[in-house]
Amino acid sequence: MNAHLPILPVLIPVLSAAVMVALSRQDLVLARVLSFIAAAAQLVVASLLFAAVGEGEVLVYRLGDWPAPYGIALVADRLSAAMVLLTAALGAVLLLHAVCAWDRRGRHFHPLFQFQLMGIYGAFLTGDFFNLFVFFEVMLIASYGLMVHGGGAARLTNALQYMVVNLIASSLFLFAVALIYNAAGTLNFADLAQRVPTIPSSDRGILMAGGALLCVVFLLKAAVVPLQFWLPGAYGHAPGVAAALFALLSKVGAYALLRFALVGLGGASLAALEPLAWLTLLAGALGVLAAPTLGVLAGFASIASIGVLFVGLAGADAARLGAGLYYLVHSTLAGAALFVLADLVRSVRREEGDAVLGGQDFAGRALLGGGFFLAAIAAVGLPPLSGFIGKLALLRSIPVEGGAGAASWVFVLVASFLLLLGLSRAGSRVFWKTQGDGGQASHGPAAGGVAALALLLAGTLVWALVAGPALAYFTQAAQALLEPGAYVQAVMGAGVYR
Amino acid sequence: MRMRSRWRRWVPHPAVSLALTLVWVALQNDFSAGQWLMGVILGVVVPLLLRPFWPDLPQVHSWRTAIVYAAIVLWDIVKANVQVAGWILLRRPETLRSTWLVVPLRLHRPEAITLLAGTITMTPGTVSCDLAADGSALLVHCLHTEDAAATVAGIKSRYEARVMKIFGEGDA
Amino acid sequence: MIEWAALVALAAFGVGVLLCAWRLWRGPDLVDRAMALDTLMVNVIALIVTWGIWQGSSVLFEAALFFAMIGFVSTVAFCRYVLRGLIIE
Amino acid sequence: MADMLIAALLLVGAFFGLVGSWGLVRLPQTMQRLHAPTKATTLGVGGVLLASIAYFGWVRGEWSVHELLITLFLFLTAPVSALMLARAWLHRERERVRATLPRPGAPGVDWGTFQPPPEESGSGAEPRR
Amino acid sequence: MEILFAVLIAALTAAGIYLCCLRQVFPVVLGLSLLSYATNLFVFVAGRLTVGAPPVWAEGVTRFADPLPQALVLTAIVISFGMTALLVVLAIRARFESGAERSDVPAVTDRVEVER
Amino acid sequence: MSASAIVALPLLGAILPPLFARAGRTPALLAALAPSVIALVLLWGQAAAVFSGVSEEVRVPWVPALGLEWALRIDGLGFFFASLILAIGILIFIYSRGYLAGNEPIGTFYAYLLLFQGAMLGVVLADNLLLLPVFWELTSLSSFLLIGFWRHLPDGRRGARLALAITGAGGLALLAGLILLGEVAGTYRLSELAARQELILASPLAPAILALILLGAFTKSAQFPFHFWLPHAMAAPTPVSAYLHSATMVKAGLYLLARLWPVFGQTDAWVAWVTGIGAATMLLGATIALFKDDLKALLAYSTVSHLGLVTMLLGLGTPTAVFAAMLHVLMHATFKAALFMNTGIVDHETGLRDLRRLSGLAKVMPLTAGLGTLAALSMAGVPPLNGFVSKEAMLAEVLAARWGGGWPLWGLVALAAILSAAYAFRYFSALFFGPLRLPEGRLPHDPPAPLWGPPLVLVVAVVVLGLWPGVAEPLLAAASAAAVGAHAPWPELAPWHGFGAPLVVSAVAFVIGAAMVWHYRALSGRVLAWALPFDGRRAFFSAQEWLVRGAHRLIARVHSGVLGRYVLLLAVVSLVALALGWGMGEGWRPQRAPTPMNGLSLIFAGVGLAAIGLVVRWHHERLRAVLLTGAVGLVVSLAFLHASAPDLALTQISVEAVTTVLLLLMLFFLPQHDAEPVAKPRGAAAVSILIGTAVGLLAWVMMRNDGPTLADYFWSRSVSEGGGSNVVNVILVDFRGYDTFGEITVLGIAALVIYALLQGMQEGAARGHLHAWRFPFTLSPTRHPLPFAVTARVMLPFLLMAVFYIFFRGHNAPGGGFIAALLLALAFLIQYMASGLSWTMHRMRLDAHVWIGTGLLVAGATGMAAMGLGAPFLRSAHGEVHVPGIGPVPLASAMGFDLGVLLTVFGAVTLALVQLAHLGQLVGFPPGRTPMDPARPKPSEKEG
Ligand code: NA
Ligand code: NA
Repeated sequence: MNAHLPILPVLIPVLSAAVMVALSRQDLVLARVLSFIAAAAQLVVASLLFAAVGEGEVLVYRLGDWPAPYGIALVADRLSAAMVLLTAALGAVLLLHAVCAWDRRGRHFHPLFQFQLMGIYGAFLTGDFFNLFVFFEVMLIASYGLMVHGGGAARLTNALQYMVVNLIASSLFLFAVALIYNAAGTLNFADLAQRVPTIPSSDRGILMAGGALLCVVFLLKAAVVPLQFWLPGAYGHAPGVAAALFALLSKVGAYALLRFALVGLGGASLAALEPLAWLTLLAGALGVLAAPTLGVLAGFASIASIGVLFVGLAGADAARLGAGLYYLVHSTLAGAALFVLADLVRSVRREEGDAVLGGQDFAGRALLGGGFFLAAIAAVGLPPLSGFIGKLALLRSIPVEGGAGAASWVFVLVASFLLLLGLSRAGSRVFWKTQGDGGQASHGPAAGGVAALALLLAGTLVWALVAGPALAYFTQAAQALLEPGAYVQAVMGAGVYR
Repeated sequence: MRMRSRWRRWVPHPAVSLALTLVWVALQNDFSAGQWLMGVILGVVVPLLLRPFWPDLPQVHSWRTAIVYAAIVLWDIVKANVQVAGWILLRRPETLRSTWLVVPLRLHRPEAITLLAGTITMTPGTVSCDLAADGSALLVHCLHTEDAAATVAGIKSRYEARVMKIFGEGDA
Repeated sequence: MIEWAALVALAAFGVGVLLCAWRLWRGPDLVDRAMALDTLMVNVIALIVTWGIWQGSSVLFEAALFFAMIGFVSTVAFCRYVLRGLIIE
Repeated sequence: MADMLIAALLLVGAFFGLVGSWGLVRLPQTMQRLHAPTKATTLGVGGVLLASIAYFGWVRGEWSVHELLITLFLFLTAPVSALMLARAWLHRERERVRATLPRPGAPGVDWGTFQPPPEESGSGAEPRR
Repeated sequence: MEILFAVLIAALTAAGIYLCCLRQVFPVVLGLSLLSYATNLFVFVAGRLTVGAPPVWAEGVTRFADPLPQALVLTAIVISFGMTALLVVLAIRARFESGAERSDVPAVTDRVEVER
Repeated sequence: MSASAIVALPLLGAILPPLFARAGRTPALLAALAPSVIALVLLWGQAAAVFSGVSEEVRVPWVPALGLEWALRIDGLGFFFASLILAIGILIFIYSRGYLAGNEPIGTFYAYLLLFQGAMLGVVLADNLLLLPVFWELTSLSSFLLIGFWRHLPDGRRGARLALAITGAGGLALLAGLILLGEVAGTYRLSELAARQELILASPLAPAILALILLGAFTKSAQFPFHFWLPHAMAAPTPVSAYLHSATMVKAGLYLLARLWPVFGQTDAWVAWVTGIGAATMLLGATIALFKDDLKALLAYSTVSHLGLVTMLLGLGTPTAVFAAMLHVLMHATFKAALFMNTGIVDHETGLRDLRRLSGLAKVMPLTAGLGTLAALSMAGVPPLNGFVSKEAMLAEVLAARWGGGWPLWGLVALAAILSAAYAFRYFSALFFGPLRLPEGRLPHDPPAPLWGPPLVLVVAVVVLGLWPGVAEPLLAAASAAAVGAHAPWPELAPWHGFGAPLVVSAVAFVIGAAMVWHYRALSGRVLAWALPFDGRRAFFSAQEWLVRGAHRLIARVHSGVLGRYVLLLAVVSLVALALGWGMGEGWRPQRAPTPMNGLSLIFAGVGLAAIGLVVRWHHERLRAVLLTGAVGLVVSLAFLHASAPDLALTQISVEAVTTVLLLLMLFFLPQHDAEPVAKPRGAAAVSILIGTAVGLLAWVMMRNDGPTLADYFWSRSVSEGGGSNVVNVILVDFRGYDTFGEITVLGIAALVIYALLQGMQEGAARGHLHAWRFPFTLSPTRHPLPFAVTARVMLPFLLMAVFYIFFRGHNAPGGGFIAALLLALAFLIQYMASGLSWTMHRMRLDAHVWIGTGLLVAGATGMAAMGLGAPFLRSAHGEVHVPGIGPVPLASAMGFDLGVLLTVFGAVTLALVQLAHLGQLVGFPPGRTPMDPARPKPSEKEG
């Protein structure tokens, strides 16, 4: 069983979804039961996987027993195991919200949810970049399904745009894969890392054209300026539970970029991305000020968090990269919390929905207001939640001497201030500027959603409390990214079965 | 009698099963026992699987006529091809006397009508274009004819009569 | 001799393809275009088979079979669309 | 001898294929052009397929008859394609053509393109299954 | 031959991107189809061009096309087919939800009707 | 350890009052008091040690890598502030019990106050440069909640946001400053900073660090020019104003200045900025306070002024000035908290706080008047009250200061003293004395004990500290010593120092102040005009409005929702990336010989290019465009066929057919032409051509490039280890079967989403639009032409045979599960088209969902079978099974996988197409009854 740990996160959701599809097209209860069982199993497996790589082992799983680079290898190291665990946890938490609010509003919610998780796990675990493409597609197509769940004109039209943009991006992904295969003759990250130094300079143009294009694709998924345009509309109108899960989706882009650039291209630094990270921060923060609804606001807050994340990833040292990765986990939880919150507000306010406007009082206002307060604290990066630690770690790791460092400081801090302005403005409008006594008349937020929100926020608190070991863990993970020797050796050398 | 009915239950249309078996072996280009066996199995299974898709499949009443019919059609195809090629290549298009013909049908089985319409189309110079709403006549477009009535008569005698015989529709 | 004949045949069907393409371009009617595409498919089938003879390889046989089938589906679907709008009703 | 036969079949196929395509270009009316595909289909492809069977059988010693399957499909499908194309054309041109067409014969009966089948006429809404 | 493939890929890409820029959904769907042809050909030619040597193993054959890009393209074709089908249906649904077939949406700062 | 408890008790105790509030207001009060009282007891348990100079420390590692630790330290300074925070907190809690109305959520209120208290204790006890900002921000956040507690008041909401914005911004600056400070100092322990003063000051970053930290301190302590948030924070309930905005939170900045005094306190920059800003704030606050009629505004500006005063003292750079500062912090806390509570009573009883509409209240509320008057006199610095003691000390320090040459600063201070006396006099004289003026219908009287008790306690302190200031001496000495890092000869604290310059100034101030109040009416109009031109709040909110509007405009442009722009942007970025990437190589030359071209390829390329061009030209003629796209697909599949990829050709052409069907189905639901006149976007054309050219060039380069490939491995092991000679298929189902597994999952998901999307159209807006919609063209009345239906029936079994054929041979020749599935789907599609939806659907045995689910399970199970045998997922096995009578039959486990592929793909394609067709039934296409028309052909009567 333990030997199969790296494949199980992919197999559990897909097989449970297949059973749901085959057996329970109309039976929601069965689907829910299966979904919860699957979520629990994923949590267990992800925890085991996490435990298995705790000492820095790199688990390599050779599918079909073919050696890399000929077959596809799954690789679980510190980073991917942590991402898998994060996904499993987020999925399980959001399932609570889903069963109370969403899974009845359309067909096939649960299979799509499981497929979505499958795609994300697959993307985190694969060591092969064409396979990464395949799992990106699994992830994306499931996301289209979840995005349109429940219907509605704005949701549908925005989803359509999201889909078109992503289809073009998928084409670009394939262009890039082709170029890299043509120049390097491999599809495997580790193998590529080995081969890059041997590629003649005349052929580097082909390789790097592919590499750069692949980076564009990952930056688009991650919603880094100038490729952030798709996110607020798509996520802002998506069902809350889907949007909350999508908080993780954009991180997959960042993850893939790291894996590809740092491991695949053999230590290419992402320093060139620092200015883009600044602009992303600014765009997200300004968007939060301009957002007409809490959903869109959550989308822009996600963009801002991507900016912070990339300020971290742009570093070429383990401390900074580690800080970025720590922040990645935080921003996933915080982003998900904001999306769930926007969804809950939408569900209880009759007239105004989640518009950033005052209006009739509504049931659960105090509860949701408190939730928003905490989620905003998390998003801005104020204590005592983990955003603060993340930002602290990041700033500490960036030497302020020299233009870029200082600029990063300024952008991070100014963007935090703008976020503070925007979020306090929105929160005071929605939760304070109310009138009448509609609170008694309307129904309150669903318990599952509130539970999910509470768990996510508690997650950010816990993440802050365990920041010491967490940061150490991610610093080691970052170190492994920067010196991928062990990774390459594990993948290319003798593995579990060969 | 009992044996026969049981046999017929599993292989309601031996001709179809045989055709499928032959197609299988032909596709494989392998005339080994295994492939024949496989072909027979598929030849039995596939029609059973697809039984709902072809209710009241007609039996061929006269195999002899069918073979003769096939030969005639093949010959007509060759003959007419040459003729039509001549028209296309040698005549000025304006001089072609294209007309619509009505071929009243004595057939009533869908399969028979289809076979006749297909024959008309496959023999160059004529194309079956439509069927009357009640199935009583075929609309045929003729690329060039001097005598429309004769052409219709030719179709009826040369093809329709034989098709009727093949499907046992003489008394319809 | 076979090779020579095959070459002639390839050329003939190639020209056939061009003629069909011309009709596809000119129309004038939609039906003309559909018909042109259908005929083009037929030419392509002939080309594939001839090419197989020329190359001495039967690996392309399935392709010819598929073109035969698929040309039919497209043509029929197209006509159904013109006649009934909804091609599966 | 075999070579000559094969070559001849190829040339015959090529000739009729080309004539069919040429007809498509040269004939002035859509309905006239509809005759072209059948030509290319029957003798054009037919000739080539026979040549192929003969070639692989005689020249290369791999007797194969699977080409016949292509012929089978073409012969099955071509008439339907032609019929549907013709109906599509009749339907599109109905304003102009309908009056000039000969009628099927029985009074009150028209071609299927223009008139619903007897089962359907009269009943506006049909019961769902 | 390489030139022909390159020109075809170029034309497909250009036409695909151009159609994706238009303001209605149908041309975008066509554009994406063309773009996916371009993509498939592009991935395919990453394995170089080989004429008359399909990658089907037989005794003594040494010249063969690179099978890997072919396998990748197969996967890509299937995926893009699934995507196209979904896009088509999504476009239909969006057209009937919103009452219009447009590829644009209101700017994200505009407030639209709440979708619960 | 008790340090942790002192901080944690209020923070954790914050959950108690909301719980106890259900039992009543007094239980809530007790629940709030308990943590504070215990914390105070614990704190004073340390008193002896602290006064003797020993500090208690707690250190628990939190994030060692960052230097962040849970480090608390009780030294004199912390002890002093913590005492203030807890003691005044307790009084405020009691007072709030009386102040808040019965229907207000007092539990929540106490919870916020306790959170604040804990955070504030954290600020003053933290011994870590990074822990301090944690608590610092928490005070801002709890302050935000408390200011906005009356959320129905627009002023409350805006005041809260204003305060949060200003103090939050300062907090960020402070955070930056403290991080850098720790970095430069090499330690994040506050207690170790003094020892590293030289190191810190030598750093080039020192000025920046100082500036950032001062920014934090000045914003928090409402120093000019950030003072304006404080008066607007007065929208909070009065206990909040008394506690946060006069006695404690605003003093966090002062605390910080005192804390960092040993490091920066004697630098020139510090002296200049801190003293200067402090003095300016002092004067400005006092001036404005004098002209405020709202009691709370008056007190707020007076607080600004007094905070300025303390700041100025901390800036003077002498230890004794620090002592004076601490002294004033204490004194100010007592009299100002008392005054706020007093105002609260007046507000509570009269419903007003306006000096113009109230007077003579002493007649009806004598106790209140007495307390208020005493506290105000102390604020004015009248002996023998405690305000006099600290004012004396302050004047003495200023006189001794080196900055400003002594006298100029002295002049400023004297002016402030005059103004301060004036507004203090005005407070009590205008409010309590003179003729009784009241709002209609109110009968105010002295309040119940919870409201007057706490101010009484404070006023007693005012008097006691005024008469016997020496009792505070140990506390202040300890605080000052901790602040300056050494014991200095502290000034003697006495109620009376004899006659001297300070006393003269005081006396003069009283006289002039009294005169100003006397002639207030003449004064106010004129001075008001020049003193208050600047409305900070309005400026802030208009700046924010401007920012929001700018952001709105920018975001609306960037996120315009126009797909075309997004696509072009993506294309341009890709072009740039390609160019940059290509630029990293050098000197590429063609390495492979070109493949010869033949006429046929030229012809097809020409046809393909023409078709592409025509699709672009005719995209608005949609049906035509579909047809031409089909032609393009044909050419592409021929290209595959020609370049030795028969599998691809088969796949492409069958996908092509299904796609055509799909597009035609789509066209049924969409207009046949583009709705608007087609504008030719030139920019799009240019960019498209550019990216097309780039991609084409790269394709050409790839084809002419030599490089490593994996092909040989696959070729050599396909048969021996994969068990199949069609290498492409073996890759698909074996070498890279996992990709295929993902791929069929994609297809399955697509079908599920399509199903969900189409099912969802039967409700909501879509249903309405759908019902209103009609296919715009006349239809031919016959549904299923007989010859087509019959032909379809004939074809079906043969197609099925072909499916089996393609499926079984796939491993060794072109074919396989996917292609077979498409063929199967096409076979039934023909049936659907020929005989209709319902007829055919009722003859399909299984729902398409079952196919999809089963297919995935079959594929997965085949892969997992290996896992049961201890091999990884998808490990294949192959071999020959000897069947008697038939001979060896080659079998590969991958075939099971391929079967899964077949089932899934067939299910997905059928589900998608059939559901789409099903939709047609919603738009006036009821299902036909017959599978062929005519169902019963009639022989011709004429002939028959
Ligand atoms: Na004919
Ligand atoms: Na090379």
